[in-house]
Amino acid sequence: MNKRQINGLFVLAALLAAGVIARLLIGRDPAIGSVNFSWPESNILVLRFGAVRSAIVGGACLGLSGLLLQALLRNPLASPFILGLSAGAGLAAMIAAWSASMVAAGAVGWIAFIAHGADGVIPGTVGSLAVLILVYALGRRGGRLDPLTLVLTGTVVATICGALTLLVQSLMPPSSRGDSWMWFMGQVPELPSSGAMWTAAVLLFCSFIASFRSGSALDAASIGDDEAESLGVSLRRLRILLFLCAGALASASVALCGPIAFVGFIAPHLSRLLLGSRHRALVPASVISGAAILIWADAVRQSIDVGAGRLPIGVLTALIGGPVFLMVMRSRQMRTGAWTC
Amino acid sequence: MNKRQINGLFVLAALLAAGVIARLLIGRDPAIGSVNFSWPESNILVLRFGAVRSAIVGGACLGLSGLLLQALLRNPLASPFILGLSAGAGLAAMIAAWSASMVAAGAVGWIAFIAHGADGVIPGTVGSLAVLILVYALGRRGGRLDPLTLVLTGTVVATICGALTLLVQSLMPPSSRGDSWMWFMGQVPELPSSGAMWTAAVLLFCSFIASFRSGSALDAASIGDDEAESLGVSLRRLRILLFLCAGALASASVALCGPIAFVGFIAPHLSRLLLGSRHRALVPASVISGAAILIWADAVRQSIDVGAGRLPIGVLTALIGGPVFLMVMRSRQMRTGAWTC
Amino acid sequence: MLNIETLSFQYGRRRALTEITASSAAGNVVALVGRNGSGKSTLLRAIAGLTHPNAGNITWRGQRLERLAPLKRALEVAYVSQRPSLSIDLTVHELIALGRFASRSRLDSNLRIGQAIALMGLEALKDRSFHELSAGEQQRCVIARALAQHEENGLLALDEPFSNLDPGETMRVFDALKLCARAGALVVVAMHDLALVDRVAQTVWWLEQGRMVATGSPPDVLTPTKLQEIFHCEFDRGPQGLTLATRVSSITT
Amino acid sequence: MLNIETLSFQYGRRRALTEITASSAAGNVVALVGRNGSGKSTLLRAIAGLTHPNAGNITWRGQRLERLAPLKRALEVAYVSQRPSLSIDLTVHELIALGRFASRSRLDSNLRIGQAIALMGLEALKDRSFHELSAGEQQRCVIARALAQHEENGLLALDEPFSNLDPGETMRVFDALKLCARAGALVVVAMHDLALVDRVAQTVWWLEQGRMVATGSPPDVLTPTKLQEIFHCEFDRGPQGLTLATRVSSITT
Amino acid sequence: STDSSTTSGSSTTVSAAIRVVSLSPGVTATIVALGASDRLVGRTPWCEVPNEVPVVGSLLDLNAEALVQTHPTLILVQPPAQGEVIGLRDLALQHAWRVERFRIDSLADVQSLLENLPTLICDHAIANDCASLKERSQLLQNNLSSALEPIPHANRAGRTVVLLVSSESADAMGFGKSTYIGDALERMGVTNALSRSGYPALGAEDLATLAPDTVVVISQRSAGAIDQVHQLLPKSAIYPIHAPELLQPGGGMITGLLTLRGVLIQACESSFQSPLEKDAH
Ligand SMILES: Nc1ncnc2c1ncn2[C@@H]1O[C@H](COP(=O)(O)OP(=O)(O)OP(=O)(O)O)[C@@H](O)[C@H]1O
Ligand SMILES: Nc1ncnc2c1ncn2[C@@H]1O[C@H](COP(=O)(O)OP(=O)(O)OP(=O)(O)O)[C@@H](O)[C@H]1O
Ligand SMILES: [Mg+2]
Ligand SMILES: [Mg+2]
Repeated sequence: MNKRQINGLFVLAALLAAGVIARLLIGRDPAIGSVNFSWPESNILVLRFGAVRSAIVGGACLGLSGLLLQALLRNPLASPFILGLSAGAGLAAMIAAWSASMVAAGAVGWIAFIAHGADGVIPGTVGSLAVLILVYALGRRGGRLDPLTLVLTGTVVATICGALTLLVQSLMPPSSRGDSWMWFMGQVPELPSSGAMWTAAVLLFCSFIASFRSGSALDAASIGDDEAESLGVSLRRLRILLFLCAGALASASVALCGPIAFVGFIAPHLSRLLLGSRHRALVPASVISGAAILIWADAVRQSIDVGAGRLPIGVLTALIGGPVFLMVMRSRQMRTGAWTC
Repeated sequence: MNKRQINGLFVLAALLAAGVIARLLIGRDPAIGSVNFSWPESNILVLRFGAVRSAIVGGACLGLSGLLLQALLRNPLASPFILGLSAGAGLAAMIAAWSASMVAAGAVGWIAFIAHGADGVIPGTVGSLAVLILVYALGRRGGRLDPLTLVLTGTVVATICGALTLLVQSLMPPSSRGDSWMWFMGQVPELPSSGAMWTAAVLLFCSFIASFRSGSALDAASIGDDEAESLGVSLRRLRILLFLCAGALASASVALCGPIAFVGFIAPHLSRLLLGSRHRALVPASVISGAAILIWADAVRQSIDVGAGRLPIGVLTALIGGPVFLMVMRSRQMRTGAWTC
Repeated sequence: MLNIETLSFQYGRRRALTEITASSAAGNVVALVGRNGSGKSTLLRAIAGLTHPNAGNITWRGQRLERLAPLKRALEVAYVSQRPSLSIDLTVHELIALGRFASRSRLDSNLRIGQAIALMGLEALKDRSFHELSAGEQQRCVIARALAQHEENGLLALDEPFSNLDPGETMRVFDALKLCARAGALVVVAMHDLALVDRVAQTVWWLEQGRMVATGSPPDVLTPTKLQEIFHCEFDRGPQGLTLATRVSSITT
Repeated sequence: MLNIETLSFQYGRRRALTEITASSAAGNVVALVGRNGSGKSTLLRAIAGLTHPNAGNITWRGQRLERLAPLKRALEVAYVSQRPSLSIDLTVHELIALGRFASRSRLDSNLRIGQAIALMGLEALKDRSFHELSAGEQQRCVIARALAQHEENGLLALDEPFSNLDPGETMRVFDALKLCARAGALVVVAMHDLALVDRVAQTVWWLEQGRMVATGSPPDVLTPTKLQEIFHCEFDRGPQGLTLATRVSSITT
Repeated sequence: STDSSTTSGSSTTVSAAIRVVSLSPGVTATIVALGASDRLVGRTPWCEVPNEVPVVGSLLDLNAEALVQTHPTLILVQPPAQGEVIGLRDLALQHAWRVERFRIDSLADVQSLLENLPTLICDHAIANDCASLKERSQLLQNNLSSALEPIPHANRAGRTVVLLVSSESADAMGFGKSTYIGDALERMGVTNALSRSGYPALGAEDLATLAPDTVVVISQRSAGAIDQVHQLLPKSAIYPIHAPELLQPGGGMITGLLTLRGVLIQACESSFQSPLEKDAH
């Protein structure tokens, strides 16, 4: 790695560390809404550590997933949810909630089984895996994953899942409709389900290794299909690997944090602006910047109260990540005059 | 135009006509939910005609806007709302609703003015125009509109607007928060505000003329910037024109129908699959197919009742447009083996 | 009449052209030669009015092309880039028809498109998709587009139009360019095949590291000694004109 | 030893190669010539093991390359396409380093990358962004990448590597290819410059409309009469080897 | 584990032992109606309470830290939703919080909520607390019953529909049979024009086809929307009411029911006064 890349990684890591410290120190008196900075008592510390873990793992999953998808789909607009995974997870969760209300009304059998998972990660995982398989089946052309076909298929499947979610939602009593919107804002749970946490951590670890090792394959894949193949890259295998990793990471992050796609869109772009476009460096950079963005967003939302309690995390990721990205993008343009994606 | 293009336009026009007839004939007994087909009484006919007008104008605006944006941004994922226009409109609508609740609480002046527009098209239009200007200002590089910068800026601004919408929402009294969600489902109003209708129709007409006349400029713009310029295309002017038309159309459609972006994503792709990629043919085709998709979605939702009355229009556009698109995409792949976007 | 006066251009901070001065009357074929990276493409884009020079100026028939509106400029100059690209799916005929973008008259356009297709021998490929052609066939299409666009007495700026062409097609293109020049056009061609330059161009402009080091007729400029100095390979000037000599053959043996 | 047996290939329903049969031992430079669209690129991709032929087969040292895993294949054959592209922002050094993708040894790789850069004279451009180079400089980079990748006794398949190169660089590349061939490689080059073919290749494979119409040494295959017949332009075979004659000069006068 | 520094400033010390966090707006409204809001120490952003009670997030985005800091003893939730907060169960076990779930969909649910809540939230350590809460609950139940008493000559209101209209362009939502409003209409003896169950979305045409005699519009502010209903249903009697409480089934909706009852009585009387108009229809 060259100097620019190492410096960039350092900056990002420092930001992440500062974010962790901030998140651990910032507290708020829920009764009067005032913010304080101090080392908390142990029972509170546990919760803050829980949130830190969720943010790091969730953000890292999102950042890496976004990077892999942008490379796979060759589209700068790709984000973890372009393939419809979060929409699928949302749909499954909604179906679970709906069946829970059916169970209460006397339904039995498998509906009850799904409903039972409602407070766990099962429906989300099942939903996003189902979508993953569907998109994989539909997104191929001539037996191979084709970027354009895949990206269009994913978008369409995502929209269809979203529509079905609305459909299921309109079957539920209106008083419980409002709540479910909250789910779509995403969370950084202070009490992460240990199942989701472990799954995500393991998937993150494996995907990180796989993508870091595929770093130069990813670079090579950018020189055109024929030449990449002739360099020794098995595009078929690379694409399937990327697809599976990106999909698994997106599913894991959905199970852990709900749908916060924006982190996954912006972390790779930010890393690219800071470190250039070699994937060996981008893989760790996206992981770190994803975690950093999410933890800073969570830290900041501890210290803001506009009168309705904590804001949804999605609001903060957008309000922090968005302007930072726009600023970096503009400043780098000024400096180099050239920016390739 | 060649034979394929003319045939394609015919097919689309026939679909549109059939959709209009279906929409005029399909009725439903709201008390029990059963469907009937018949020529309605005059007071009902007026409403159905209103919906037909809304669907045709709104769908046409969306289809054309999506086509222009896909050409401008050179990205197959572009849709009318990629530039953040609907998010801006949503934000403005939310601010209007919020100020209305402030008015109710005794506030005065400009807040009251905005609030007054809460039901109409004013805040939506203001919001989307403000975003249009902002994205234009930020989306340039070296004084020119640059596709990549523009698409990234638009996405980020859209997300920020979405976040601000949630922020404003959480400032509102709890009881009035739920309402505004209804707006985000999109509508095909049977009693369209005549202001929104006329604005949209006039903008559609002007944009259609402008883009139809820019048809070959759009083709030429696809051969690379230098060569296009040397052919006589003023890329600067073309991009500004496209940007303004696409933005105005998206705003108009938001004012008329709320946010139904999917039609604008899928209509151009469907047209491209049917007619090839020359813009002279794609401009009318996208207009017609946008209108056809929206009117069919609206017609079908008259005849479906899953227990919650009329479904939101967004559900139907996705459930009809999505599978149709996937089918056409797969069948054309089978046939020609090659599909460039 | 093309007039270049102390033209300089830089990409960011990198200087690509330094105080270029040259001129040529219409009716000529001007060959732009020089080593890779010497600035031929940059100069050609400036000549076609597609960039704004950092200093100096270029005039064609007294007009500064980069200041003309694109539609007007397109009637004066046709340009073919070194790396043609096409992001949508067009047929050969449709692509060539784009050459008439700036023209008003429909009838005249169809005529010109037909002529260009015939001149480049593309009749058989007319309705095929551009993306399904071989590289040489694509190259001929973009040249045909420029020929369709180009008005009599206009300027034709072509950046290595012969790359990827077989010898027969090279001749065909050269004949077409000569024809244009005879009809009153000024043809500026960046190219590397010195044997061809020697046979066909009336004027040679020689660029070295962004500077114009020699201008004149081929026999004056392309002397074997100078070529040896620059390209480190030997050329002979025989009855056939310029030909590549030794070194290569020394290895072959 | 490269062995091609009754190879056929079609794009969809369009036939591009028809029952090609040819073979060549290692240590040779084989020039693939023929008119535009005659199937040179298609054949080269098949030779490099990048497509699955519709009928017949190709073996290199007894192996069917298209059936090898890409990582193994990369050790046997290096390929340069006619239209290099790069969608991310890499420096010249980074691009050339990609040539060592399939190799295991780090040390050896750095050596080979350095050699390739030196061989193509890219030292000065090493740290520049690939996208900011001129076309000829880019062409040299992709050739350097293939040279870095290529193992001794391997196969080098190059599709018109000389396009966009100046005469000096052409010589440089040719020398490099000769060197590879001498060291035991088989070099297959699609090219159009018949004068160069004549001087450098040991074997010529001549394709016409997807069929192999002649194979053999340059003097046998590239006879002026045959060339006249195919390319409609006259060649002379003098003491310097093959040179382009008349017609062109007839216009020049 | 009592820490006086985190005690809500405004809450008096009526019941230091009972600290309730409600994660359901319906339950919160019921507690408020019971006059027991002083023992609420945590709520969702959607809950409306007279005194200052900190927000501890919602079922789907819980602020566990705030929840811990409120030192609750009892947590009230309302399934079904997207599923419960992951880990809430464990946290509750760990801190020995009691978690109670309430389903609130029909009128019967509301009644059982009113019956069961007092015993849950009353403080046995304080004399009479339970008794007085129960008393108030009984009062509310009586109010509820009397709000739902059959209206004399209810059939004069004709076919009635209760609508929620949020804006001009969005579809209205109707209350069908076996919803809490539908139940209420039935108890009052009014004919619900929507003979189907559930909460159907009703477009303009649906309303025009339905052509009910009496329309009650629950709308907070949208004047344009009400105009539109008038325009669609020129022959119907239309009663806009301001009763956001009605949207939240629970103990808080009784005032809303009274408002509804008021306009329905008005509808019966006005149609009684002009029988000609009705005959003409
Ligand atoms: N992707 C494709 N789809 C369909 N036909 C193709 C495709 N690519 C090439 N062809 C056709 O196959 C034939 C051989 O093409 P090929 O590119 O191999 O020619 P070539 O000899 O390399 O020509 P050139 O000298 O122009 O590079 C041509 O007729 C061409 O039109
Ligand atoms: N986009 C760019 N940004 C920065 N430098 C550039 C850019 N394009 C070209 N250059 C540099 O400017 C110089 C001239 O480039 P130019 O493309 O004009 O050369 P050329 O004579 O056309 O070469 P070739 O024969 O290889 O086509 C070269 O040194 C090149 O590296
Ligand atoms: Mg050049
Ligand atoms: Mg070729």
